[in-house]
Amino acid sequence: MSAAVIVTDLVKQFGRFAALRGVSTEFAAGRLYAILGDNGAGKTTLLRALAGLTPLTRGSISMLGTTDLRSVCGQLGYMAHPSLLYDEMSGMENLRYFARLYEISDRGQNDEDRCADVIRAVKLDPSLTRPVGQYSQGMRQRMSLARALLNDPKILLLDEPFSNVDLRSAREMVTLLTGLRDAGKTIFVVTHQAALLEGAADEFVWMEAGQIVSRTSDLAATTETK
Amino acid sequence: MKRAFPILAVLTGVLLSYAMYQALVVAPTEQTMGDVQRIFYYHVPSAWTAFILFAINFVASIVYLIRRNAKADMLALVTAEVGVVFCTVNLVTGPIWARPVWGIWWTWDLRLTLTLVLWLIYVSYIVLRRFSSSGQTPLLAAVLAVFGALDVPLVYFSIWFFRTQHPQPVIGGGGSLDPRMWHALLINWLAFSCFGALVCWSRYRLEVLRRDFDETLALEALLEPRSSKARSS
Amino acid sequence: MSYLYAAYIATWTIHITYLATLLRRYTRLRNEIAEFKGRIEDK
Amino acid sequence: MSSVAGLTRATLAKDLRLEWRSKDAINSMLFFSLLVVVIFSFSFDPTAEESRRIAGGLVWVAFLFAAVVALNQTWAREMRNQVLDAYRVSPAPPNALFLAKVIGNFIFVTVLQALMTPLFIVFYNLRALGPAYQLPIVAALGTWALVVNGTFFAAMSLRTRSREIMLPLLLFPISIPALLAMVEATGAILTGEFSARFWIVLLAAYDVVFTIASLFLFGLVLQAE
Repeated sequence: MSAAVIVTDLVKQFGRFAALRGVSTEFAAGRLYAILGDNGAGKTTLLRALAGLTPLTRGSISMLGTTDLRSVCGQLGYMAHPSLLYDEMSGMENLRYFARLYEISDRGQNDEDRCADVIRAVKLDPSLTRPVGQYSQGMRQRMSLARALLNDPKILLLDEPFSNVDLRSAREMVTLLTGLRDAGKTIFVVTHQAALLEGAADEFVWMEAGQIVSRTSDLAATTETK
Repeated sequence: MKRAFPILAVLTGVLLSYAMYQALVVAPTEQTMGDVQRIFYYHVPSAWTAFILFAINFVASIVYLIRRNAKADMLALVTAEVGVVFCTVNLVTGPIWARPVWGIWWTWDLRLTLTLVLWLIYVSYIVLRRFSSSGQTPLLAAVLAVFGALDVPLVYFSIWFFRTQHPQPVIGGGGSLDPRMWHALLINWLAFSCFGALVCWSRYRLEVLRRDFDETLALEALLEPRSSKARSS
Repeated sequence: MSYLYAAYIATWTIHITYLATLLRRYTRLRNEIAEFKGRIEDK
Repeated sequence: MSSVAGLTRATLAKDLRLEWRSKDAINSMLFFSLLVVVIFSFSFDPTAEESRRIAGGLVWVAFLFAAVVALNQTWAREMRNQVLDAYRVSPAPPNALFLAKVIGNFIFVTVLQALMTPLFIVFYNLRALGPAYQLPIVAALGTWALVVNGTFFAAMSLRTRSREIMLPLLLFPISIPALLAMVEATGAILTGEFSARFWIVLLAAYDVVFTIASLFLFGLVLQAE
C-alpha cells in the first residue's frame, strides 16, 4: 500500500509556544484516520499544515508524491471548524462560486449538476434558497462538508465535522465517509467524539502536546491506557 | 568575536571624542551663521547614517524575500530600528538649526519633507513588526520594506514639483565648504557610522539571543521523554 | 550658541534613550533565561 | 490568463452580490463622508473664495477616510466564517482575488464620489475655473492609487492584532505622494492657476508601480498566516 502523506519533523512555532514539536509519520492511501487528543494538542495545526494553510517553522510534507503542496491542492478537500461559507448566500450560490475556483467545468461536468449532486450527497435540498446564515448548525455543517467534497478530492481533511450535529446526522456523515474511504479516498478526521468512528476508522492517531503519542487500530485498547 | 566588541567600543569612543573635538574646536566658525552652524556636524552625519541603514534594510528585505534567510530578516529589523533612531536625531536637530538661521522651525522643503516621509514609513514598519501576531512577521515586514523603497522616488518627485510650484523661503546651502569643515564633517560621519554599526551589532545579538530563547521555550517538551508522560496522564 | 547646546544634548539624549531601552530588554531577557534554567534544574 | 480574468469576474460578481444584500460598506462610507463635509464646513467658511484653494484637499481627505471604511469591509467579509481559507486551499490564483477586490473597491469609492460630488458643489459653491474634463481623470487615477495600495495593506493587516488601526498606519505614509498629487491636481483644476499635467503623470506612474508590485507580492501575503 502506498503512502498518501509523509510528514517529516514538522515543527510549528508561534512565538514562545510550539503547536507541533517534531511530528514524523506516514499515512497510507485509502484509509480513514481519526486524529484524537485534548485541546491544544496540535490536531488542528497538523490538519492546517496538511492543507497548506500554515507555513511551517521546520520540516516537510510530501503529499501524493510531491512536496509542492500548491500543485496538489486541487486534489484536497478541507473542512474547518468555521463553516467556510458566505452567510448571505444560499447553499447553491456558495457552491457555484467555489466550483469556479476549482474550475470543475473543465473536468467534463457541468457546475450546476456537480453542486446539486454534492448537496444531495449530504442529504440537503439543492433548491433551498434560504441564505446559509439562517441554516441550523447541523445543516450548515453538512453544507460545509459538501463544499469540501465539491472537487472530488483524493485527500479529505475534516476538522470537527460532528460538532453540534445531532446523533442521527452524525451517523449518516460517518456512513458517507466510510463510503468515500471505500472508493479509495484518504480521509483525516479531527474529532472529540472518537466513539462515533469506532468500527469506521482504520486507525486512531493520538496527539499530545504537539506530538503523535500513539497510533492504533483498536479504539478500546488506547482508551484503556489513557 | 566576544573580545572584538569591547575593543571596537573603545575605538568608537575615541573616534567620537576626536570627531567632537574637530566639530566644536578645530573647524572654523562659519561667517554668517556663527557657532550655530556646528550643529551641521551631527545633523548631516546622522542623516547619511540613517539613509545607509535604510538602504541596507531594503537589500536585506529583498534577500529575505528570495532566500527566506532568518539572518537577513534580523538584519532588516536591526537596521530599520537604528535607522529610525538616527533619522529622529536628524529631524530633531534640523529645526534647532533652522530656528536661529532662517527664523522658522520647519519648512516643507525637499530634503526635510523627504526625511520626514522616510521616518514615517519606517516607523510604520516597526509598528507592523510589533503588531503582527503570527510567525509571518518577517515576510510581511519585508513586503512593506519593498513598498516603502518603491515609494521613495515618487515622494522625491512629488515634493520636488510641489516646491517649485509654491515659493519657499530661500535656504542657503550653496557655496563651497572650507576644506577644514569637510574634514570635520567626514570624521564625524565616520564616527557616527561606527557608533551606528556598534549599536546595530548589540541589537542584533539581543535579537539572536531572544529568538534562541523563544525556540528553546517552545520546544522545551522535546527535552523530556514524552512517552512516559503520556502514559502517566 | 544655546541652540548648539540644545542640539548637542538632544542628539545624545535620543541615542542614550535607545541604548537604555536595549539594555532594559537585555536584562529582562537575561532574567527570564536564568529563571528558565532554574526551572529545568528543579525537574 | 483567461482563467485569471474569469475568476476575477466571478469573485467580483460574488462581492457585488454580497454588498448588494448587506449594503454595509456603501452605507457606512456615505454617512462617514457626509459627516466630514458637515464638520469641515463648521471649521471654516466654505463659501469664501479662499476655500477654492483648499477644496481639493478637503474633498480627498473625505474620500480617503471613507475609502478606509470600505477597505476594512472587503476583507472583513472574507474573515467571517474564515471563508478566506477556502480560497487559500483552492488552486485559484491569488491575483484573481486581489484584482476582484481592487475593482470592487474602486466601484464602491467611485459610486460614493458620484453621490458626494453634487453635495460638495452645493455646500462649497465649487466651480472649476481650469479644464474640468481633467477632473474625472484625476478622480479615477487617484481612486485607483488609494484602492490598490489600500486593498493590499488591508490584506496585510489581516495578519496583525487590531487590524482596523493597522490599515491607516500602513497606508497613509506610503500614499503621501499620491495624496499630494490628487490634492494638488484638484486644486489646480478648480483654481485654474496652473496646469495639473505633472500631477496626472505622477499619479499614473504611482498607479503603474504599485499595481505591478502588488500583483507580484500579493500571493506571498495571501499564503502567509
